[in-house]
Amino acid sequence: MELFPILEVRNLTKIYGKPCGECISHTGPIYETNICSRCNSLVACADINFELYPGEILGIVGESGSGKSTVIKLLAFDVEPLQGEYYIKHEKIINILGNGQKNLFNLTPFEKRQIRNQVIGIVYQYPYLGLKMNISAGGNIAENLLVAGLRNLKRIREKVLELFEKTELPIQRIDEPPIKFSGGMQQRVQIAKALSNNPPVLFLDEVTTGLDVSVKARILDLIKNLHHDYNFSIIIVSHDLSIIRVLTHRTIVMKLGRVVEAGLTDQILEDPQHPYTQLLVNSQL
Amino acid sequence: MKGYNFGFLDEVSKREIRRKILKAIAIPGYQVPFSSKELPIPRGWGTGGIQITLSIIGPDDILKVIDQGCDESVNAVNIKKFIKAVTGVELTTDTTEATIIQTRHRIPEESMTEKQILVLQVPYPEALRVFEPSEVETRRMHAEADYARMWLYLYEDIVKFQEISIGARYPVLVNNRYIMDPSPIPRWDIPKLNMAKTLYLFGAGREKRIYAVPPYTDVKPLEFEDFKFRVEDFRGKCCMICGSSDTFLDELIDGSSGERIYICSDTSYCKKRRLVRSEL
Amino acid sequence: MLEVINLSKIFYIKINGSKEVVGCQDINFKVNKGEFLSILGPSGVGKSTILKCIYRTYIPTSGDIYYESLLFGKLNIAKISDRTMIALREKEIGYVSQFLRVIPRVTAIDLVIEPIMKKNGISYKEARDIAEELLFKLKIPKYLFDAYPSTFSGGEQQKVNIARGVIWKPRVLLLDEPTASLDIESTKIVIDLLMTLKEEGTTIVAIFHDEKLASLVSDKILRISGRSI
Amino acid sequence: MGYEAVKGGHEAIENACRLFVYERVKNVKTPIKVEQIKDELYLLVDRVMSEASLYAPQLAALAIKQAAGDCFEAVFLLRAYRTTLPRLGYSLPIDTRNMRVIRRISAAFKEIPGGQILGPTSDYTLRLLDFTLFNENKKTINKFINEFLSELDLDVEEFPMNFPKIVDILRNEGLLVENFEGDRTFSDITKQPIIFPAKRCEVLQAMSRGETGGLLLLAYSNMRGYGDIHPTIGELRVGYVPVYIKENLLSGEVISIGEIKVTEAEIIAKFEKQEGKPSFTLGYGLCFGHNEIKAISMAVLDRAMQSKNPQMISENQEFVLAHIDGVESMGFCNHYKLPHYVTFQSDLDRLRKAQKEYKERHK
Repeated sequence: MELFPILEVRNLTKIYGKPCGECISHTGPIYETNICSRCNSLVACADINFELYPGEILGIVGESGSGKSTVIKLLAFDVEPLQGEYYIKHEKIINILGNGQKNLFNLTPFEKRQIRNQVIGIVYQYPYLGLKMNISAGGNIAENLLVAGLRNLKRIREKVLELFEKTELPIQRIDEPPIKFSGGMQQRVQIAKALSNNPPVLFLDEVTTGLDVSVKARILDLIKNLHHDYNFSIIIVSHDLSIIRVLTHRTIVMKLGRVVEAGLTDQILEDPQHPYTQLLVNSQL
Repeated sequence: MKGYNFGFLDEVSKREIRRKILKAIAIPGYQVPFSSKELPIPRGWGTGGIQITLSIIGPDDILKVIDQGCDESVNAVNIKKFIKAVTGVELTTDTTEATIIQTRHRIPEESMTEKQILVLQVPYPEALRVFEPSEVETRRMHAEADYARMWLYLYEDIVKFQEISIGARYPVLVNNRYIMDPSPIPRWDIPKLNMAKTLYLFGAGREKRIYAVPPYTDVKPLEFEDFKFRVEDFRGKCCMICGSSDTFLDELIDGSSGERIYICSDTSYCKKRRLVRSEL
Repeated sequence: MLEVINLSKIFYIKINGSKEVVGCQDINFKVNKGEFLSILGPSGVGKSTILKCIYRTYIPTSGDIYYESLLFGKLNIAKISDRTMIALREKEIGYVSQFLRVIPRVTAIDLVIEPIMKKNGISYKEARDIAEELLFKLKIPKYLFDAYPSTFSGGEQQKVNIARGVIWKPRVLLLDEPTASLDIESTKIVIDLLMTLKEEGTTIVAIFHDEKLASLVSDKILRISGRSI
Repeated sequence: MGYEAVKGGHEAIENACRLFVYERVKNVKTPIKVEQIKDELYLLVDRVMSEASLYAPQLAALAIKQAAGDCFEAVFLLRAYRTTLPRLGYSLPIDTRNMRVIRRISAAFKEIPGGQILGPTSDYTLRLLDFTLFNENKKTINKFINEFLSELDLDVEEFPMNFPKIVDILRNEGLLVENFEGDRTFSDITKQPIIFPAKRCEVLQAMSRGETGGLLLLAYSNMRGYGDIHPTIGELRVGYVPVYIKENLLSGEVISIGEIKVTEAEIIAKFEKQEGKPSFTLGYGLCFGHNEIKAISMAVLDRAMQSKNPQMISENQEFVLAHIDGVESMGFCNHYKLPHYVTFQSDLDRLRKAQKEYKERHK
């Protein structure tokens, strides 16, 4: 039983605009706003702390504007934080950065890209954020292998086919661009791409939002099966409590850029402590 | 030419270009921005190469200018005329005699020495431009050696055509660091860049970039382990004039018979060989 | 094995003003290894609350829940970290709720396989054999194995739920009215399964509404009468 | 054997150059004087000076003559000449508040302090071909001038020396914000290449020497709907501004070296919420000579490129600046006429191989 986290986040803060220094103390659920009244900056998230354990699925819930997607964007290095620490413990990190704990936010762009490629898989809500819609689906997946330095076409092709099978994509469409695919299939291509270098950590940002109920169920099933096969750790961001309920072990509840509650998922849903969580759970049941 | 400085450009401009050349040599394959003056020759007609040549040329230099391998091509003639007028240097068509060779789209067939400099005219200095239009983005890619999309481009080509569609200006990796556009030379000339004795300078006037491959630098065409780089295939063909079967050939359609015929692209080399043959 | 001391759970509802609801109050009991404890009492008296506190779906308001863990030694469930609780759930403590709540579009057999693979790390083939045998025992028709439980009757769903709870042979099994929606024949099968599990060493805490059934299977019975507000 | 490939040739080239001259003069009875071009085709001269970024009416007129009226070619000639001139120094920034105005209008207000000055413009003419110009001569010209001037009621005393700026009024009321983030230091784009993202001074320099048609095309795309800045012309002024230089670097003594004609456009765009209260935003255009279309297009593009979230090409700084230089674009367009045998041969080789692969796969 692993009791040490694979991923740790400390004091993570992201502010859009020029912060005045008092933004954090003038925003949040207590003030019922995430916009600083003094300087108009948007406090997307502030003082976020959490851990992710090996093999664990962690949910982040909240309404739009809660900052949950910002957290994922920060962890995927898509945007830069104002401050914060970010650690991942894994042999692949040692391969890239050597021994010793390093705050991943302080790495060079080159190192960050290696980590994105080797250690982190990400699936976005909108497929166009994760895929090049006019490049073949196979090529999209191959890109990650090319970043990893694979230069053997036959092996790249084999690996792409394997990922197609794993994610239940039709192999005969491997050379078609994702723009021709259905929404559900586009998400599968994103998932296949995210898995291409066997990352120990996977981020899923609202991956089933906007999909039909039956398509959504099959994607969730796929995620669950893949989680079982690969045993990676997952962070799932969603506003949909039913997804959080069936997939995650633990859940973090965010509102206006702050964590208001964290706990076991069934506890969050059945014995919510914070008034906001109670409201959220009640309005969705 | 009366009323103009030696080498047309003023000394301050020349000094700037020489500084940029030194920087380019120090960072092989890296594109150094330079201010790029207007010349009496249009943008896109070799103004980058001309500015380099004018900045490094001295009265004792011997200049050869070729276009598509040919000393008599319109562009080559024009440029020669201009440089001669503003410097008075000696001109030659013999590759081995020249101290500076300015060229468009070819590297001469004859091997060159440490004492020579080859100046290439470059229309598109950015190898990554084929898939990324933004300069900000391509500069970032170079800075971070983020070349996956270049490889992806090759992968997609092979998937689509079972062949890489890039004919000339085939991308190369210089000194294991920068991906570089070798200018639109045929793939035939790419191996000549690797561990060459000669300094290669690349000038893009319209795009305002200078870059270099210093002597004895590692230059590798991008290739997959199981899909190797290949040069143009002239198997079974030879030059109609000199009989050469180991040079880059121009394909022509014979006016009277309509047949395909081939002749050397490097005209001065072709002439030399013909002479040697006739002497034998 | 499991000792509950002065356990109380009060829900503080903070929507539209605050409200307090008592879940359970001053609960005390002790179960030894391999014992079967039944909880009886009228509905609404907080029986489920006790199980959910032990399973940590509810955070106890006061009191202690001591448990002798194989992994961690003796600990107080009321105080442990979420992470430790997840470990206990995966390796030691099982819980069978009144209703099956799972991802739609996962087949019955895969649902049953899931917990055993999580605990034992055996292959899918091995797990499937064990699961099929169990579903046979529960008299679920074979053609339903690869169907989605959301299309099943209430009784069949409950059997799948119970199969998920017993297949991995947890050290402690918490059951919330496991036989409520079952007919007599099915109830008998389930009780047999539980008795086998108990013989193999599992400690069981179950809620029943049927006193006769409870007295038939239990070593101990905890009666809860009412609660003060 | 005996085949000789046709390749360029010195003589052919020489003849082509001479033919170009011949073509221009072969039917000429009275050659146009450079002076005439300068005076009568002054708008073309202005345009050539502006795009060549050299204020030299005489030389611009010469270039127009030499280029047989091809505007691109004339600009190119003047630019190529410009490059041989040493830069002796920089003038002080010109101040258009001191402009000797010949035309000045605002579309934003009906009445403006100082009044609308329509000045010389073809804007309000009926575009009917004037056949009398076939027979224009010194006599008809003098007649027109005398009549025109005698009918005018000129009161030089009353004519103000300078006019307040409309945008200053908006500025003072706090209706207009100019919130330029980033580097405001000066650099000379003819001395240092632009590195993107470009500084604002570089953006304005590049546009000021941009090709009028190119600027108009991009600005028009924004005006039409590929963009949403919805410009209003706050003020357009044309006139002469004095150019000063610091004569003595130590004492800082400033002298005037003459005046130049410029067109300046200030366009006011849709308001935007920038850090707090919503305000109008400004786009700025200024070019040599009288060229209103260029100044307005430049101002529209200046504003478009300040867009916080560029979506359209006219808002994309790199796109706009990389494609508006006439000398660069015409040169590159023309270079495709140069031989490309080698590259084409290389492409042929690829295509043949790919076709062969295709045939094998689709047997």
